[in-house]
Amino acid sequence: MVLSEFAGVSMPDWIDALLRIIFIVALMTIMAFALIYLERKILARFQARVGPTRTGPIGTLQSIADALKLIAKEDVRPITADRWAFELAPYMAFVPVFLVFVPMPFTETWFIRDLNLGLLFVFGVLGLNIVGVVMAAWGSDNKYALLGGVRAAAQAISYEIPMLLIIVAVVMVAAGRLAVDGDASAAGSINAIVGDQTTTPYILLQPLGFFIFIIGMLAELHRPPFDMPIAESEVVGGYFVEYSGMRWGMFFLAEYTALFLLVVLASSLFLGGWNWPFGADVGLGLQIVLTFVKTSVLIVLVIGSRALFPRLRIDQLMSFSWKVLLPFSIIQVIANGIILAYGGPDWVVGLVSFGLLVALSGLVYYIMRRKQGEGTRTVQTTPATPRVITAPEVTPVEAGGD
Amino acid sequence: MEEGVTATQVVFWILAVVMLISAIGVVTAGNIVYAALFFIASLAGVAGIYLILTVEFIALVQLLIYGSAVVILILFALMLTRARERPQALFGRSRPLGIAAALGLLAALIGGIVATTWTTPESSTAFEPVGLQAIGDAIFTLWIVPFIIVGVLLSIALDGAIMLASPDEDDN
Amino acid sequence: MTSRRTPVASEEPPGNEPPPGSIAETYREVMPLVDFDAAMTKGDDVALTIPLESIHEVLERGRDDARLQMNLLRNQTAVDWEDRGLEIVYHLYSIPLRQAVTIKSWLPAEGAVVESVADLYPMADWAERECREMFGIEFIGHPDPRNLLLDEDIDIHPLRKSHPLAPIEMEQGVDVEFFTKQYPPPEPAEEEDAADETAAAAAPERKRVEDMTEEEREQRRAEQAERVARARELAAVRRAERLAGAPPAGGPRPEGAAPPPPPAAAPAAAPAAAEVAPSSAPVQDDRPPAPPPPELPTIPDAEEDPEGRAAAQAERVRIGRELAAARRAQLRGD
Amino acid sequence: MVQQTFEGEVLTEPVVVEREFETVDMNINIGPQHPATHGVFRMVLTVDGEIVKDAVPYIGYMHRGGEKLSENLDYRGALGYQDRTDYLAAFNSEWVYVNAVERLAGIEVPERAEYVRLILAEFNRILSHFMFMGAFGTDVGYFGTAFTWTFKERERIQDLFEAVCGDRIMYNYFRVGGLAWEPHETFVEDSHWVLDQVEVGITDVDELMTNNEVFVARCRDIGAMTADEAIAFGVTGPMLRASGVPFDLRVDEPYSIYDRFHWEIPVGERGDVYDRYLVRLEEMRQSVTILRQALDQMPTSGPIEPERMPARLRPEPGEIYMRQENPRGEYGIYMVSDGTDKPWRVKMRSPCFHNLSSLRPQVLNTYLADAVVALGSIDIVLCEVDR
Repeated sequence: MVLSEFAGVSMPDWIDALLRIIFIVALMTIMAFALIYLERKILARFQARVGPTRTGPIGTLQSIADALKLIAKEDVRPITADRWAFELAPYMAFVPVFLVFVPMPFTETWFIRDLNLGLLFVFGVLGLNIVGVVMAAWGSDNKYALLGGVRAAAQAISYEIPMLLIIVAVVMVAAGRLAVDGDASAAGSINAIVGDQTTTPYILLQPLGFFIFIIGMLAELHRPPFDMPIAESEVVGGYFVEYSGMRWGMFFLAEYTALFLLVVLASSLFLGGWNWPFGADVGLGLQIVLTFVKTSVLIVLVIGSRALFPRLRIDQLMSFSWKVLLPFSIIQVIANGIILAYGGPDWVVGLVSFGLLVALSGLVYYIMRRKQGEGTRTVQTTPATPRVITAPEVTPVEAGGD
Repeated sequence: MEEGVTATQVVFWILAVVMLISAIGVVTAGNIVYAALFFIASLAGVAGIYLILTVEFIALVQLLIYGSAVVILILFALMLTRARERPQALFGRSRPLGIAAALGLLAALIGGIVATTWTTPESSTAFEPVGLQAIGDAIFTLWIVPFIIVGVLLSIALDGAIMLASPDEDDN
Repeated sequence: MTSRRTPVASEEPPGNEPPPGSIAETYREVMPLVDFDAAMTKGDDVALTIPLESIHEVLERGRDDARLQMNLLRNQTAVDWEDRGLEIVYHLYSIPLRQAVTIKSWLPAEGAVVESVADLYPMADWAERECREMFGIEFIGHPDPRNLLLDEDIDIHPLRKSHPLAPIEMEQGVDVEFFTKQYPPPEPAEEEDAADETAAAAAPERKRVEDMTEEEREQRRAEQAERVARARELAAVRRAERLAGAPPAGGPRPEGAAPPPPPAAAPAAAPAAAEVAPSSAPVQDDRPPAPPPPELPTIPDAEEDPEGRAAAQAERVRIGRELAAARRAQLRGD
Repeated sequence: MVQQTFEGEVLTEPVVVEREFETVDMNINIGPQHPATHGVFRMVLTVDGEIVKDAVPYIGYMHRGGEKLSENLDYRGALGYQDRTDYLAAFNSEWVYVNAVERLAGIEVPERAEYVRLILAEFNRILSHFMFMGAFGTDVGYFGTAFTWTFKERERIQDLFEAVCGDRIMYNYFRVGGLAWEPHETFVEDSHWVLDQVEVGITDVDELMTNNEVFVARCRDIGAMTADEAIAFGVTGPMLRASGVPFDLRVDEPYSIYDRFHWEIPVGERGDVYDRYLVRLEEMRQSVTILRQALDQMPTSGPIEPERMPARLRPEPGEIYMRQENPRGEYGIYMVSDGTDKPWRVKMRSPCFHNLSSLRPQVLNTYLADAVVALGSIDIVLCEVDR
């Protein structure tokens, strides 16, 4: 039996794996509860209101109250729904998201498994999430769900490709820096990438990468401005419209867990995770705090985008991915390739990437301005010239008007 | 060297059974969408087999490409055309012909397996894991030509798809 | 409802001719063949009454002619003048020339048929559909003559005067008696008018509360208290009757007709300064007692005999209408 | 007493046969119960994938026979129905009805009452446009941000209304000939304070939505209507002005004391959803300028109802088509009197009814999401559509 060591106690291999799985599930549910509460509070702040305050001291027990409500609710299944697809969908959407937790580095030594192919594993498994969504859409035999499911599938595929290409660009940069005597196979693991960011976080080397990764993440999570699949004003809740009770809770939990994990991934890939300002020699406690500070910054950004952005239409969403994000990420990969192949220094990579980012945002701004019309105000105002009405010239009347 | 059944063999047999069942499911499922879901299960099984052979890269790529992209496109197409349950295809006139062809293929496969002499690796444990760097070098140095040919092929296929999908002038 | 004198705008005294140079002249100039009967409406608009067959032509020329340019058909409706037939009304407005006109025309009461203008103004599509279901006017050439606001297979035309409110509600099973008894609807117009005018004329100048002297205010407060007490006592009497189930004072009230006016509570406008009638005497209802309510056929269940059910419903509606007409005639005293 | 049930009543729901198309077209039912319909309105869309092939609107769910009931009440009694037709701009609707009766009966409205009416009506216009901003924001996709921001401002205006007439939505404050009672003493100061808050609110909404890339992408060139098309459908109000026609009843056919103020009419260019939004936004600002001028010019004291008012109003026979500029368009009352104390015929010309009839051409061959946005941009109030 291969003894492996978990928190200082050596035990048989499979018990160790079991413990880690239990740890994943526990931490994820707690994190999801916290995120649900935080989202409602932060969203309330954006909308000039207070958010939940009744349950618990300042509403802190709100998500527990939600969970209890969901458990108490009856799991309704429409008669015409396809039994197996309808019931298995939440698990199919729920499990891959938990698997993504495995290669996530929280401190230098705290992670479930430092997989050599961490990044590829994350996206390989995350892809299965969409199967669950489509099963739910098709299973619940409801027009709105069908539309929501089709939109979700189209959106997932079209935003996964730019994200993967950007990850390739990041790994290229990491491989360049991590290559020890010609073997850069360590660059695949997320922890190694974080380890490399002691001095310069990758956001300086790949600003375009960060930008496209955040957009891809928003699309992957169906969060505004990409929440067309669950647009409440058109398809009224999209693929989980027929779910209720704990089944719906599972979709909800999966969504928030995916949000947390992808944000941790973004902060470790681009903001240096546990490593950036203080390096690796500082205590584990500070590293954990660092990770969570960066994660919460990004979470506020994601929640803010929910409050401040309307919803993109499905064809605009697709054309934005295929016509704008994809070309730019390909150019980014090629640029990285050329610079790194000819041994260019790191700041050149950063500069080129920053240039591409400026070009991208300029293009988006130009498209908006052209669409909006010449000036922002296409509405001129003509002075109100009433028809000839011989109205007495009114002097402001002081007292005793009658 | 038959010393005890190792863990990998147990996992292998489980996966093999799962794949077999889902493969049969793909063929015999009445509902087309069930067939697609069984298809996903069998592909995941293949990825599992790769994992047992400790070639994670190919396993993850298999999961990524087949598991999420290809099958989703199939489901995408199924949902849009709202394919209803049409079991006729299973019980059509050519059913016996189909069974005969399947059995013939099975016989050929078993014959091939029995005839070849498998070179048993020296140690019974798996080979040493192949690093990412090795794969990268191999693709871009040793097998660069097929890689480019495949790239060209795929882009042609992409253009063909665009031509088919784009609404031709007369109907919009 | 009570019948009334029914003069109408278009029969205005001749003095109501629109001023020279108004839009009536331009219309007569553009379409000399059509005889326009012009009149001024209250809102200083010009109302042209034209024969029925020239509606489509007048509206089309009105829209296309450079001098008129009536491009906005702002409103299209109809008015039911009972015995003198239906009047269909088009309000037009010209946005470039800032001038408005009302085109009206007379239709027979039964079997009214008009040529649809939906092809000229798409706006008329919905307006005419509503007009059709509310008044029963048939529009020839309307693209989609379905019901708009009411159900598909409903065949009553609510806005016709012949469609009285109470019997239909009674036919739908609403206990009109219960509602009318509790909240007496406004009194019938005729008898009240004379009494009111004299009262209003004779009532002393209504003084504002501020500039009343102290003892006047005191007296006003006493009157109010007295009136409130009497009203409360009356309500108690009414409740006692209803609980006991005995017919209220003044004989059983016919269903669907207006019950007698409330007891002599002073009209709100001018509290009668004269002595207040002792409240204990029962209220006198000097109106002719109404005929006893007929027993209405009960509506059998839909399953047993559907045609019996339809017949019963038709019967109830007929009785209701007949009864309303009888009561109206009685109230009018002829 | 046996309470008779409504067994006579047979509810026949218009049955839409949902044909199981062999092809991909689906019948999506944006039904009476749907967040996008702002009320009880049903639209059956035949959808091919995401493209809307056909749209069949169904109205009449809120039809209460307001016109028939008004014919059975005396002139003052039917005022209550006007609040309930356009409940987002009740003052404007009341004003039209009251003006119609005054014109028929030839009653002169005192100066101060005219000013108070105009001020309350313009406040109601701002209130109604704020409601549009909030509801439209939710349609386009703001998850409630636009809604809560605009309702913050609406609360302030509604508090002012509550102080003046005791109610927030169904005011019932105008009377034939003037007002029900004097507005409270600090009416002018409160109005000025509310106007300052409203100006801040308008700039908030402007900054949130106008230059937002996604908002522009979702609203530009959606449901575009040319000027002639709009006029042909009888569209009036902000939707018509957005198509480039400067037709505003306060200017073209001035009523009451609008000719004493100087303001500007916003006129759009392309007549699409974005222009309608811009026109309504600009209109709110113009209403603020009108209100400022009106509050300054308002006489501080004076009667609010004519001295001699007959107990029972009986205008001599005649007819009038009184129309005024409501936030949604031209709201007209065609009233025919026959000398008795009850109007012979009351026709309410509702702007939403005709604006809604122009929905179908806007929605054909667009995306499902655009159909919802186009419906939202018409700013319909179903009670007014069905009367």
